[in-house]
Amino acid sequence: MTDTATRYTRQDFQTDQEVRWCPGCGDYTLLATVQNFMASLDIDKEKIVFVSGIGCAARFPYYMETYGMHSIHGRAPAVASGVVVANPELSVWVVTGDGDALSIGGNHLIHAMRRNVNIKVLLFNNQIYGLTKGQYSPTSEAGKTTKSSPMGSIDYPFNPVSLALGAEATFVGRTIDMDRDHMTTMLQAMNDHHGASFLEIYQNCNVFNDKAFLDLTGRDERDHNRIYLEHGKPVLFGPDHGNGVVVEGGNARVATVADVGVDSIHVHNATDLDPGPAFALSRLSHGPYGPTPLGIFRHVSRETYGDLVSAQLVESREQKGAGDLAQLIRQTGTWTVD
Amino acid sequence: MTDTATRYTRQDFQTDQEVRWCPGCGDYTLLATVQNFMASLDIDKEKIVFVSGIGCAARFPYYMETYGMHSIHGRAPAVASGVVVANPELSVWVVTGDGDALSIGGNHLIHAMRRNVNIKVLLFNNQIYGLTKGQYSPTSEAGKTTKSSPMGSIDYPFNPVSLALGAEATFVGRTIDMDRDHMTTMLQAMNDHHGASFLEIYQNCNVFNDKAFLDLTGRDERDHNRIYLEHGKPVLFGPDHGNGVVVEGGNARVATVADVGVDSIHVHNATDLDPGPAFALSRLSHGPYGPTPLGIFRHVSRETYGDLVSAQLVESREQKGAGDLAQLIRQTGTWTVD
Amino acid sequence: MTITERPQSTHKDRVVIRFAGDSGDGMQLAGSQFTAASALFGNDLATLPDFPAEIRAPAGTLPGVSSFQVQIADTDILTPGDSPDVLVAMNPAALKTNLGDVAKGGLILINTDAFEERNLAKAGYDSDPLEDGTLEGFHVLTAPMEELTKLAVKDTGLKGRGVLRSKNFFALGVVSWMFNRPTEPIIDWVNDKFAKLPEVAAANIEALKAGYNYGLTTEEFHFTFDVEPAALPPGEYTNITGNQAVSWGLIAAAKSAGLDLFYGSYPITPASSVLEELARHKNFGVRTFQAEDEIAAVGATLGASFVGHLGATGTSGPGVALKSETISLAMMMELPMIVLNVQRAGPSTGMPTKTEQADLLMALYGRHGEAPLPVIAASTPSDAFDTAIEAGRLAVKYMTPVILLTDGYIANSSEPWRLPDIADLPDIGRPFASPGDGEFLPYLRDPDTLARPWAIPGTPGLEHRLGGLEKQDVTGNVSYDPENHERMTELRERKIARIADDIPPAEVYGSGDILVIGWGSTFGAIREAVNRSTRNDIAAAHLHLRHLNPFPANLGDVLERYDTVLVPELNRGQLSKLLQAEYVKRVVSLPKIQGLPFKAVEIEAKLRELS
Amino acid sequence: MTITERPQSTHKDRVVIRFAGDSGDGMQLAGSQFTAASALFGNDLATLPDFPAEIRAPAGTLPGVSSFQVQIADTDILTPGDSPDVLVAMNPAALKTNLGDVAKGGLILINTDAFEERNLAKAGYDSDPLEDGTLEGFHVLTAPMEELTKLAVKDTGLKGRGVLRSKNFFALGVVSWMFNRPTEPIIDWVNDKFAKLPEVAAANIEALKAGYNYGLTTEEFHFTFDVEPAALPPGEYTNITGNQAVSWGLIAAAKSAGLDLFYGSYPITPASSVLEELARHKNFGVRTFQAEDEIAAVGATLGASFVGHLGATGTSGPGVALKSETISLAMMMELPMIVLNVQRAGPSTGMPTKTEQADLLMALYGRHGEAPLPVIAASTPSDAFDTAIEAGRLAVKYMTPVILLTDGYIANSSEPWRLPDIADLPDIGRPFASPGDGEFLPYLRDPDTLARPWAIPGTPGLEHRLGGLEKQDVTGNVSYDPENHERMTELRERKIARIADDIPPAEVYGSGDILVIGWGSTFGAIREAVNRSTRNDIAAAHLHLRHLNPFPANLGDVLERYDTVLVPELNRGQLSKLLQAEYVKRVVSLPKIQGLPFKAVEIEAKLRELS
Ligand SMILES: Cc1ncc(C[n+]2csc(CCOP(=O)(O)OP(=O)(O)O)c2C)c(N)n1
Ligand SMILES: Cc1ncc(C[n+]2csc(CCOP(=O)(O)OP(=O)(O)O)c2C)c(N)n1
Ligand code: SF4
Ligand code: SF4
Ligand SMILES: [Mg+2]
Ligand SMILES: [Mg+2]
Repeated sequence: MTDTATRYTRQDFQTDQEVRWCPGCGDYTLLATVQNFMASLDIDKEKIVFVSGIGCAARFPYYMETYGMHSIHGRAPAVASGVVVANPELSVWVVTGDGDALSIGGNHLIHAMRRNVNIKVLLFNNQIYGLTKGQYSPTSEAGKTTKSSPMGSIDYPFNPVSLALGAEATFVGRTIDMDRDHMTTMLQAMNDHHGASFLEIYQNCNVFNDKAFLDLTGRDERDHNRIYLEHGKPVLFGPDHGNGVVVEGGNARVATVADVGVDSIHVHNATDLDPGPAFALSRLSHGPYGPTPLGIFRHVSRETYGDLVSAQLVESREQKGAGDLAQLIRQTGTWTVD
Repeated sequence: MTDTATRYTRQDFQTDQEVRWCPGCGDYTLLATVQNFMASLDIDKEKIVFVSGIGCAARFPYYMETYGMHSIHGRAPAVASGVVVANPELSVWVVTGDGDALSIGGNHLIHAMRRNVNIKVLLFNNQIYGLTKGQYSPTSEAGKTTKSSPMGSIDYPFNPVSLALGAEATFVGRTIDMDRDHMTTMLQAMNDHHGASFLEIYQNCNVFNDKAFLDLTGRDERDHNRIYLEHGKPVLFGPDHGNGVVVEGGNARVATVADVGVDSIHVHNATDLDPGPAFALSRLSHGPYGPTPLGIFRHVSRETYGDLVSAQLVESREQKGAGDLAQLIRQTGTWTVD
Repeated sequence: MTITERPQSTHKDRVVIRFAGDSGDGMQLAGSQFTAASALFGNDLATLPDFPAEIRAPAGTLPGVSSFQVQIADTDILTPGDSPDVLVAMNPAALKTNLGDVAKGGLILINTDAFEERNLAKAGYDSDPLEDGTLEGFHVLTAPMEELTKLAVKDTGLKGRGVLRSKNFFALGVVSWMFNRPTEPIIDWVNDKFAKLPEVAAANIEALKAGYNYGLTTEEFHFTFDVEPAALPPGEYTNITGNQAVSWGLIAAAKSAGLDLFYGSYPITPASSVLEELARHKNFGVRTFQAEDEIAAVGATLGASFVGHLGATGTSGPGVALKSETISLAMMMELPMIVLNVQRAGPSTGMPTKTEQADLLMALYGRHGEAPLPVIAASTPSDAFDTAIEAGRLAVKYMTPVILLTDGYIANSSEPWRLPDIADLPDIGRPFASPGDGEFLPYLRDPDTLARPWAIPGTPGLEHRLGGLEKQDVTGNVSYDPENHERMTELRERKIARIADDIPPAEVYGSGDILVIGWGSTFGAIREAVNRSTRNDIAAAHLHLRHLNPFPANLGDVLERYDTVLVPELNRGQLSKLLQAEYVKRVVSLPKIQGLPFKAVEIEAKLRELS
Repeated sequence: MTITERPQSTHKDRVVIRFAGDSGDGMQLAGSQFTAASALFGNDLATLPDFPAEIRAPAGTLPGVSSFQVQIADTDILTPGDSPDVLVAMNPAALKTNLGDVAKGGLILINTDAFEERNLAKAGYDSDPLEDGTLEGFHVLTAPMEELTKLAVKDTGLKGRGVLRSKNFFALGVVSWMFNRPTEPIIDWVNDKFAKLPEVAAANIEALKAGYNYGLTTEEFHFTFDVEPAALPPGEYTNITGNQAVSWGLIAAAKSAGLDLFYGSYPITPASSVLEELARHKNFGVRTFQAEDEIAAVGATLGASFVGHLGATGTSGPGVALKSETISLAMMMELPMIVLNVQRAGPSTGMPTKTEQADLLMALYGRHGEAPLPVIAASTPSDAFDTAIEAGRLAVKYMTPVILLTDGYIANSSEPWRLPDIADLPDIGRPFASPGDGEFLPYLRDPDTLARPWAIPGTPGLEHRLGGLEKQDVTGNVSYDPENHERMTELRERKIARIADDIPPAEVYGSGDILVIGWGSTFGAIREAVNRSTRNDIAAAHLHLRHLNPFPANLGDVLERYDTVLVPELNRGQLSKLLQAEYVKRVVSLPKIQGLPFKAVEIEAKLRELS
């Protein structure tokens, strides 16, 4: 789909506002990737809405020539839910940070996921509070020294993918800022998904948390550590696909293919209605350290909240006829004084 | 432990306040079970604190002759975190409802879990908002007709156990109001657990959601549907333990032992550091319908937030000596005017 | 029996009746059915339900008492009455908690079956009040209602505990007989309501009839009151509660604005029934969103406003506190939104089932930064309909969130409402922005209203971004320019202040040296007090505010004309503070903070004191 | 070169210097190091940092400009000065945004290397301001700072982009030379700070020296200013920012109360550095809890207060909005807690890095129900230390949450602070309740303060339950009794009102017909304006409020003595409203809402207008 020419170019999605992230910030790449992707779609751009909370990542809507709202900290999933429930025709994207989405906004996120509201959440996870200048976030690794944890953070971090699966999100994926092609594939899948979708994007904050993703981006490390999940395929990775993932009794572990034989390797089924196997895969890593799955963990179909709302509106009209105010105010009985 | 005589009786844990739940409410049983359990412990009762939010369940602290706080809606896990971090000597229990804990309070809950704050959360799940007189809750089954969902609820419910596992709670269990002995076992395990513990308790609201748990309480149903998880044992259930649970590649399913053979039955390991198998088990049911696991899903040890706080206080004193205010205010350099 | 006299059947212009019993006794139902029958009969009326805080407090205890008071009259009345002329007491606890309010010489109807030792003890009676002289000076009528109910329903097939549930219908039957009310409307209602439970329907109807016949046949009960239909202005009437009225008003506002209504809410007493009512009217295109909390409720509502719905979000005090950050965002983004606060007694969780007006200052000032918003309040249950429409009008016309205040009393009490002609509802619509020639300027204001354009997603060419950072004048781009911030702050302030010219001037009712200023649900009690006082030669005038921010343009001038200004409020003097701050004129505050509405007599007494 | 004259070396009693450059240029560092050196030298001083909103806005743009202003003086000064006498402009954008403020005839030091086409364009200059007469009337000094820095550091081993980072030290060197400041303290600081990066340390030191020598040797720079040490009251001084002061004040308050400090917070500009500062002092027993949001932060803090810690929670406006429901709970449970609001420009997200005082009314009224709390405000950076202790005193003594207001200006600016003798700190402790003979009564009040006992978990025999429902007087049991609610509401109100008798009376500084009343960070500007004005024969007096609720007992009397009362505020007149509401006396409001502090001259002008 991305190679068909469309009426848009990336420029059509650029605003006249100067982009104001630190030089070198991963957000620039993400913006470019999203703009390019949007241009590749055949969606009228006035039908696209970007909603964000507060944070560096959350500046995103200002740079997208679509409708947009830079709301308040943590509340973007709630606002976006209202947007799409009120107008199901819109393509609604949420851009959020690890603090925005998982700290103050954690509850709205998991509720949007369970309700399967038709919003697409891009979580820019830089494992730090960027905008407030470098305090640890709910995804910062334990022990991390930051401004607010001079002796090391004592917060055990979330695994955002596990959390989203626990909330039964119908689409859960993970990608990384440096891999534009992979991210584009994820965006395409989210675009095609009808329902809530959640994408964790490892994003480098070169000012307050530089090189947090070295295991996945370092020239020497990345090939050993990136586990690309592909639906219907055995989960293989590493140089020459020499490694694979085995899932036994709910435990996923990394194995050498030569040792276990390719038949023992777990075949990934993103469309499994049971989130159990996807969850097991999410446990392979805890943060971007060592072999870490990227790609679509889960992609299932469930009725969306918005469709159910719309269906009840229709059904109610069918049952009771279009609302008649004169009748409504008389519904509990009236009397007349002459 | 519960059969050793202690200095307390249930009466010692009863307050002079009249208990004000509806006649027949499951909360009465839970109160009695907790009071009896507390009396069985050898903890000074002044060291026990019950913290709750708002809801029928949340009235609980008024009826416990311990320290207590009936806080505000959804915030009990946050308040309790402050209580126990400030005074790690206390035994801190949170009593909360499905609305309190999972709707407005969902974020505090998952954060307390991931941080492994040493609090014990008793979630009275009656699958309804009781106190506000019967609106659907985040655990109400989809399609449920309530005051606020006259055409049926369109919210897909949480599975609280899956959610808690997604947040990596170190102790996750489930029980039911009618089974006092099982609940007492759970309470004992929570009491012994050092770290955050989470217990989902199916609780009947006979006024607004009567018989929601019939599959697990009905004379005909219960024996077929209660799956008692026991650490180190194969997961067997049903009359004559004729049924069992198989976990393959992350998928858990119910099987007839006669068909699959007892060796294929999953042996439950609550202490597995990987929450994958526990999560798989949590997917066997979605709500109290059909075969449903009860018992301890997960019980692992991880450093608690409170201990880490205390350790840093000690370490800091060791490094810098006890705080000296006169020195502190001079730390950035001074000059003298004569 | 302590009855000493037997009153004769009497013509009355107004009577206050209070049904009181255990919360399981069905007093709210008996009261509202009696109210409905009286409404259909043509009385003017006003009601005051009073619930216990618990869902179902233990039977027989004082906190478990639930009551429903109604005043019926053959003239225009304004309040549910200061003290009941008739009290129905279903058990000792109900007698205990309500007796103090009953008018001297009042009539008390008692269910003697409940007056046994255990219940007396639970109510804290050492001896039986029926015997020990407690009821001296009242007319006491008794009936073993449980026994008689059991007898009455024995052929309906209903068995067990359910049988006694019908005893409220027995009481209702007695009272219906006493006031000569037809029982047919009640019977129709029962048949409809319990269509699926025919045994229950039959039992209720038999109990009702038995009660009615008991009155008719028992010697002890050989009198009736006659309260004639009231000469209300001609028209078609219905009996309406405040929460119904506000719900329907929101639907009407959306219709009048040509918009769909989106109502985002999280259940909370006493606002929940607005969500519940609106959820039943999806055929009007109403979308209700029961959110995970109040913050999400207002957030989703704001999202819906952004895309062109009439967004409304309702809650009570604690919920408003939670919403305030998002309201501030809506204010900054200048999007229309209605924020309904059905006030309850605070602070904190307070007394959730009790009424209060103590959120006024929060409505004005409960946001960080300079964040002025229109604040309006309904004064009676039916007025909530019009006030909701006014909220919608201001929100859409001025592109602003509007705070709409009612309270627990308005929410749950009812009054006859003369139905408006739907065709006459104002047109409060305002077109969405449409693509023009040049660049779209989201903060280019209408020179009259200072409102900015409302450009909704889906409109080609008007793509724009909103947010909570300070915006540049006209373009709406983010701006940190100092002068711009000052200008925008003033513009936002002026936009709201200008509304003063777009609302009716404050009108004074009556004349006298003292002006009584009120707002919200105190309307009836103040008006009644002013009327009575004036009849008793202490002339007073009444000014009732719907608009609390901005105030009507002439309010300062009106205030100047009075030496004494009395401000009764169900708080510690919040409007008083606002008036003094605005007009630098000392007013006399009459605060009441008991979780109960004013009685007219309390205000009357204050007027006497001031005169 | 547009230099027309060459000023001579001059003695000055005060000089205002502003360092301005790109946010990546290190101006905050240069400014604060110059400040530190001047402090150690013995000047009185006051600073005003001004950050861009973005972490690092694009280089060279107007929004990317960061500045740091400091006034140094040989006398007691109160403000960072109205307009810089010296401006350091590291690039065209810095010149553009700051030039308008520079005093006529002021001196401008320019980094010519940055004045090339691209940067000029980014700053919106069509022609080069160095050439086109823009700078007429100023003294302009130029240096190719980048080139010179590169040369200076070439032997340090530092390579690449890092090299240019040292150019702020070059500028600092020039300014140090200009004001005859020793460079040793700066060198010591650099060596300490960059101990782990010796190359960076060396580069910075070389650049500093090069700048200094450039001044010394270049003909163009052949003058210096002399600002002698100030004759401050004898004592030991340190230079302190408001956020440091409030952090240390909280530690001091806890110590003075004999309690451990618990600080629950969620990062937010401009309050984050309080969390960060406190996190560094765990050896004082300080527990910092970085919560998932502001609601959890205040909730955990309340939990800590319950168990006997001094609970404090800090944030800025949006965070206070979120905390308000929990503050109301704390108020109802009558537990001590300090709520710090480092105010920033609102509403909504507003301008987070800019200062404002617009949360005063929210502090008083931003809660549902009647929820009065003490509100106090710091007036200068160092005053925040004492104000934090006062907050702790009130909280513990009266068992109440206390709102402590500072603002972004106080938070980030600094001044010399004469160190208190720690031994002299007040004892603000109050014993926890201990088991008595009878039943424990959690709401039995101290007859003097009306405070209830503080009984902490772990104490045998005092087990009790707190909550947000209305409580019965004395017992604290849940109560829905109407009179009890009224009584409790009044008791809570009176408890706070009585504090008026426990605080110093308002003191008036100076005399004159006009009284200027201020609060918070406007102290310096008002005092300066009053002084200047009085010198210019328009005598005015100054009253600065620390306590905003309740007001000092004598405030009404003081107000009566003045015909004209002027109230300058960084908001739209919030204190004015409070004064008018309370004392029914008209005051003149002087609002400023630009995200910037007052300049003394603005207040002086208003005094002239009023005289
Ligand atoms: C209610 C509220 N609390 C706190 C803040 C301050 N704040 C702004 S962004 C942010 C966290 C940013 O972290 P993240 O979401 O990870 O985004 P990033 O900047 O790293 O992209 C915080 C704490 C705020 N704006 N509003
Ligand atoms: C901020 C706030 N919002 C809403 C409410 C109203 N409220 C009280 S309890 C409750 C839900 C109760 O449900 P649950 O937690 O399941 O407890 P249950 O009553 O069923 O035991 C709600 C919505 C409140 N008290 N405070
Ligand atoms: S602080 Fe980090 S996340 Fe924010 S703009 Fe800079 S580099 Fe990017
Ligand atoms: S409403 Fe339900 S949960 Fe609440 S007390 Fe009654 S039966 Fe129990
Ligand atoms: Mg981040
Ligand atoms: Mg519930």
